[in-house]
Amino acid sequence: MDLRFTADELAFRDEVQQFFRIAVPADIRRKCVLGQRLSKPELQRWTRILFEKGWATPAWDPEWGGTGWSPVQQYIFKEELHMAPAPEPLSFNVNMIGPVLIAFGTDEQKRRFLPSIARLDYWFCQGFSEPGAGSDLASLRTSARLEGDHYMVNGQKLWTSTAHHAEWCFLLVRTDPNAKKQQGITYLLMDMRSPGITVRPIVTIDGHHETNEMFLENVRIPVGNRIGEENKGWDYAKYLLGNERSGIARVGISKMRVRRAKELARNIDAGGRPLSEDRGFRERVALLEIELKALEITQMRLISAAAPAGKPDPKSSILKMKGSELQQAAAQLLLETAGYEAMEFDRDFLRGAHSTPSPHDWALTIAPNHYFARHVSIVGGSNEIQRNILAKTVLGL
Amino acid sequence: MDLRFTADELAFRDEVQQFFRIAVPADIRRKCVLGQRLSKPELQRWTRILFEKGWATPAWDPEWGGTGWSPVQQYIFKEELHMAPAPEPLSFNVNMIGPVLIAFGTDEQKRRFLPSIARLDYWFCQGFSEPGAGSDLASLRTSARLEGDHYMVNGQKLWTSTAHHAEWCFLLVRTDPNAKKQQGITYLLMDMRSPGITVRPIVTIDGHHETNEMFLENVRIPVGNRIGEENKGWDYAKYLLGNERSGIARVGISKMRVRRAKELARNIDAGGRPLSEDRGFRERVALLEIELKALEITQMRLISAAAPAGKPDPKSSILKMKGSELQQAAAQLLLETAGYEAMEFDRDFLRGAHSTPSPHDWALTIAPNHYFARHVSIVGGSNEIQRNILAKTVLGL
Amino acid sequence: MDFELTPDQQMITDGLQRLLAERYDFEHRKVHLFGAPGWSRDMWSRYAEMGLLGLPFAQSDGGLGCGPVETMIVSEAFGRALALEPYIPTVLLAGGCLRLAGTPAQRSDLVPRIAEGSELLAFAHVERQARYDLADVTTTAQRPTASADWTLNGAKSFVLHADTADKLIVSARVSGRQRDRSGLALFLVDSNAPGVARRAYVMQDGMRAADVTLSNVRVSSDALLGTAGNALPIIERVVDCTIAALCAEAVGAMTRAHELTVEYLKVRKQFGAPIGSFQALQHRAVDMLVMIEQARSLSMYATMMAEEADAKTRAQAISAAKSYVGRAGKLVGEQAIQLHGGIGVTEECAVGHYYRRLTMIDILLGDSAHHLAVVAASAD
Amino acid sequence: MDFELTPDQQMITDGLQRLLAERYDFEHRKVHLFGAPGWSRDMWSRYAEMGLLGLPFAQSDGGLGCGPVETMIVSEAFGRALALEPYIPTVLLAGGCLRLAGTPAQRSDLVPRIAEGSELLAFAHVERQARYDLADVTTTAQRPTASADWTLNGAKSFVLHADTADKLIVSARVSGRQRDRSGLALFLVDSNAPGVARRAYVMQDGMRAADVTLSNVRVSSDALLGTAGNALPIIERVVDCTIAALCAEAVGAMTRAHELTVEYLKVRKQFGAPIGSFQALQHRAVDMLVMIEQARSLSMYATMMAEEADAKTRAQAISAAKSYVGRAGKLVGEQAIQLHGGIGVTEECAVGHYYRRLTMIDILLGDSAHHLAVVAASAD
Repeated sequence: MDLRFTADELAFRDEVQQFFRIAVPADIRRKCVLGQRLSKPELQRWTRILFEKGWATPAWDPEWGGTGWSPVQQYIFKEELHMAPAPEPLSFNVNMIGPVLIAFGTDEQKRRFLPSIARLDYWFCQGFSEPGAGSDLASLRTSARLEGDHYMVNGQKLWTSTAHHAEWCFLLVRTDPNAKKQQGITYLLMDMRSPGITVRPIVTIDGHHETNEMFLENVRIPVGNRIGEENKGWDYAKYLLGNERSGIARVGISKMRVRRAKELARNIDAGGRPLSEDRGFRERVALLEIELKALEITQMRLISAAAPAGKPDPKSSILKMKGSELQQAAAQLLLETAGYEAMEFDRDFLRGAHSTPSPHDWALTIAPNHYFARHVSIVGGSNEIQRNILAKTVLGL
Repeated sequence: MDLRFTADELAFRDEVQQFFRIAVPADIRRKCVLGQRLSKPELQRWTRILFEKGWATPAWDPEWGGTGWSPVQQYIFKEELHMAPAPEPLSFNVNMIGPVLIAFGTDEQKRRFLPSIARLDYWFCQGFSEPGAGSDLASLRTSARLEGDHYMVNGQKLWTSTAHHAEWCFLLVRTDPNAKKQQGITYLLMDMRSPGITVRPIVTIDGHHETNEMFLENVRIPVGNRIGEENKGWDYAKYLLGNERSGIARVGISKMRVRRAKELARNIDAGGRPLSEDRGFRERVALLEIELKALEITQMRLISAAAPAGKPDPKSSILKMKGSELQQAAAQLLLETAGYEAMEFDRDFLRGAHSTPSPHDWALTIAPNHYFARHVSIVGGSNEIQRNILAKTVLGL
Repeated sequence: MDFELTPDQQMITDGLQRLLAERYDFEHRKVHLFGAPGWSRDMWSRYAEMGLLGLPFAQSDGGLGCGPVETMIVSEAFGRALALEPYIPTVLLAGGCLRLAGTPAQRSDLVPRIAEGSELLAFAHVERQARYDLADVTTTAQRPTASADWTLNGAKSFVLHADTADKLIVSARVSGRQRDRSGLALFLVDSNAPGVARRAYVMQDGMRAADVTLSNVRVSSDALLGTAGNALPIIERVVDCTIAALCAEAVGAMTRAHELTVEYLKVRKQFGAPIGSFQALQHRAVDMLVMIEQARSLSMYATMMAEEADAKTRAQAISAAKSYVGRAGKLVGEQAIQLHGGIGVTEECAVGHYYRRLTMIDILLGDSAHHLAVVAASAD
Repeated sequence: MDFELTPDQQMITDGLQRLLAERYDFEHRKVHLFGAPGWSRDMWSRYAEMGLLGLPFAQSDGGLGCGPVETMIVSEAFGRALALEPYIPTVLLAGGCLRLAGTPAQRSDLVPRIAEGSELLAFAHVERQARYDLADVTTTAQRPTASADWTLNGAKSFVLHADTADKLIVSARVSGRQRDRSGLALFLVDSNAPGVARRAYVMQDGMRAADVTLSNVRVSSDALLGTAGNALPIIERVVDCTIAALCAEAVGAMTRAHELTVEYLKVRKQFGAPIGSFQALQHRAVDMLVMIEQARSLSMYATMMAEEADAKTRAQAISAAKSYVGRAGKLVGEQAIQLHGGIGVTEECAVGHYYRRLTMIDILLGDSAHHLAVVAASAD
């Protein structure tokens, strides 16, 4: 047992650090530091830089563009990416539809989609949730009726984040209304230019538009865009749950936030002394850093515990739960650090629209990002659902 | 609206304080300060002092020995008693069987029992819980069969605290095995000298013997010792729940613990300075004192919100929950204050057996009392049960 | 000890709650929020008609002569409705300075106009570098001779509702160094006076504010409130009274966010049942309830202590309340969002707005960490 | 990065867990607890046979030459079993001093006898007034000339298992003032030497300890470990290694208390169902699990850092682990009791014993508040 990185792993980390130091464009890095949201062209630009390096999709099967890295290497890569900081590649593409296609797609589908997904030529969004199907996703009702060589799809999706950027959508639909809940669901790929799709923006608590509701009215999807078999879509969707163990805790993001809070606190005066020297502040920082260190190791333990490929490890729910709590706590620490400075609201700055830097820019994204951080304990299976999963699968309750 | 005591209330508080200053025997006060447990003769001695003063049973109907005090006066009395500190009169007698007899007993029962209960000539214990009936008390199975002019009782009771001191026991038994759970239960008074009673000690986590299990084998209880009607016992037992609003939070006990921790901390060296000057310690004290101040006011608000007599206010569950948490937190503060000093275990000292004081006596009860404080969130309806009650009755969930 | 409202207080509560229920629901509020000036002038007139704007001022000055309990009642109702109007700066902050330090002439001039709703004020005190230290003021006020005009120079930040204020009450240093307790003075400054510049912005909770710079702003000697050099104790009293009101506002906001959450738990169905039937969520809602009741108690405590004469006793009670209520507000807001699930993080859902306001309330006039440290430092 | 045990380590784990499962269940333990000397001499011999008592000592001295990982494994197993034997004082504390500062003669004399189980040691360092300050020592060691005997005077408290120890390693001040970092020395003292008095007692968790007074205790110059005056860095290293082991012990205890609780949730029925079917209790059990896994990670972290050469880096990691694990142990213990209900607060129920041990572990060598303050003070 040795928790230290091996010499090889350290060398790999240096290589990754070095790459991020050079490869992240200055304007993009600045947006990351300031907590601003990236535009579609910016994320495309960055994804293509990664793609050129061969690092756009490390976890994929090497045959389809993966790097063949060990779990530890993949972990190092994500950590360093978050800490650089550099933008995270589009999760819908890299972590979700890519792996599903690789596992269940036909060769033709793989050839057609995977390179474009990796380069972000195709931007995918996710059409899973519905107004009545949130935590209880399997109760979804969007229907698809087979008519000749295409499905006719009708229904309403919710939380289709980045649908307004997307060229494609991976979609769960109900093809057998009489089957048991989890059965009768089919997994389709939908061209977002198809007639019958209406995307309506939903502005979130941070004042930003990133997610949407999506109405589907007689949308035609060719049978050839179906993943796997009809009525087996739930299995393909579930394949992802708990499979994405490295990076799910997003420790790097929390660490970066804490680091930034500490840096800022050095220049913030609290009653005649730097805030960074205040015992209370230091103890709150320490509590967070200790929990982050613990989670980092917990994550490594779970990653390195060899699990059969494709078999979700229920303990990854721990990473999701604890990781989201710590992301929120770190966002709160930043907010506490900023104090009054965080009160000003500037929607345009969050989008990265301002070009002339001001000395108080640094605080403008702190509150919105802190508000928006509430979503991390809700999306992808709320923390309550994660607790249900752990109680059942790990504790046998 | 005015949260301050009126001049009359202040005068009453002075009178009560003055009384406690003079009336609590020095040996008994010392045991209270040191957190030692009282013996039966000691509690009897103190109860009789209160009885002589007319203050042994303030909340009772004045006709039967109550003082007629306002809720605020009763609250002041309990607070000052805890803060004196003076021993709390036996709750089974004063808060439980007394009020039940006054509300539901026959005149003969009242005359026979109430004076002896008030003077602690009769020490009552409670025979409610059973091995299979804890949180789900209504599932109790101890049976009572009417045979002529007496009930024949068989079964097993658990958590019959102080049964080894008691002359009497108030007992819930099942008289109708076919009725619905809460129906078919009868409330009896049992002479502890009756043949067929076996009391076996249970030592608790503090190393002390205060509670017991009790086996009942063909115990005969005269029908005249039944409270109210047969099969209505659940109503009488429930009458108490939520009815005892003043004092249920035991804020005075927590305040006394915090006060003691602060006093001790002044003389404890932490790295060259008194612990009492340590910022972390002071913040933990402050957090507790703020919550206690809040609970004190919450309690007063609930007390003064006029509720029909005998009608339990479900919000008193808040007092029970929060009060128990704060008692535990205050016990933890004392433990933290004592540090190493709390490590020595001395069962005899906890019982008050040592006669020669030592300079380190002060720490000997801190850990056992801290351990034992875990029980306050379990007894009398666990905090989980209190949350269920609040969810149902107050929130309508 | 008495928790009853007087008939007059009950009348204020009932009247205001009725008004807000009728005219300040979520949709009305949205109209005010996105319109100019970011709040409702119509509501402001109605508050004036109800007497709310003159509430704390002496009757002899044209006010109603009410105390902290009335302010608490009003603030709690505003908290429930997430009212956007400039009540805190006009009536409590600047109004408080005027009430406690204004000359008779200043009071008789301004109070009637505040009360009738025709004069808006803001309190330009906090400076960027000061964080929560009320004594940290670098803005200067100088005059060549004792009878000459004052000249003000400096920069004030986060001045609530300064964008629409007719007049500012500005704190400035007439002597001493940056964080000295003595040497401060308060001045009444016309918002449009030469040398006053305002950069207006929206705050995270939709309320309005501005940064104010003062460049050689000249005011005559009768613009001074109270005695030059001794303003800090006045500022502290005003801030303490306002904190008590903020606590009440937070309690109102928490209570409403909790009600909305419990209602949602009853109607939202997943897995074939209302999610309020799941015990873990029930207990969470109960924990919110307990926290709110505790916060309500401390809000009452702060109210009772808001006019306590002994500054140390008062400050300690106020800090105790703010530290708890600030934290509780955040926790309750967070759980309200969590129990709403995805919809809770959208702008269309009310709970997010409560959370944003509760977050700003925690920061305003010192966050919970700051006030806990104050209590810890000053406790016996 | 590698979380696998080596085959040797796996052998130790398997062997010890089997031994404890067979011979150290709750009933066996009760016999040891209430008998003399409060632990099992038979088990001690078995530990010796397995090599556990010589684990951390150099092979050249008669030990096994193992490192912190092996100590972690053993400590975790002891934590699961709530083993009562004097492993910490003999092998880790006094043994650690001997290992790091003992002369070759001292080591070759004592290590083989420790390893075979025939020699028990205790570490008499903490004094009542010191609380958690390792430098705070008032016990003195004096000698008239450089070659003369030392004379020790002072009082040591909370000396783990000093009641049965054959020898004590005593820290004493040869120079400097009460809390000076320099001026400490370590001495090997026979427990029965003239002038050594022990007041033995049981601790809250059933473990044994004694207060030790030293009145003109004379020891020869070869009783000195290491160099006189420079003992504090040694003591700190020994304490840090022991804290890592305490963290592992706590993780073992927490894990077992959690297992017992989950088992109980499955069998205890109320309201016609196993109480483990109630969602609020399920989620509580999950929160315990998460806390234990986090504690386990930090226990590993402490283990890895236990022999870190840079004292500041090491101390910070150790304090980080202890502050989390100490607190987590208490919280897990409390929830284990709460979920057991009434039975949880009885002496017949195992969880209470775990809670008592976890509470003592939090206190031993500095509680969570102390270690958090250390981390906060020393972090960059």
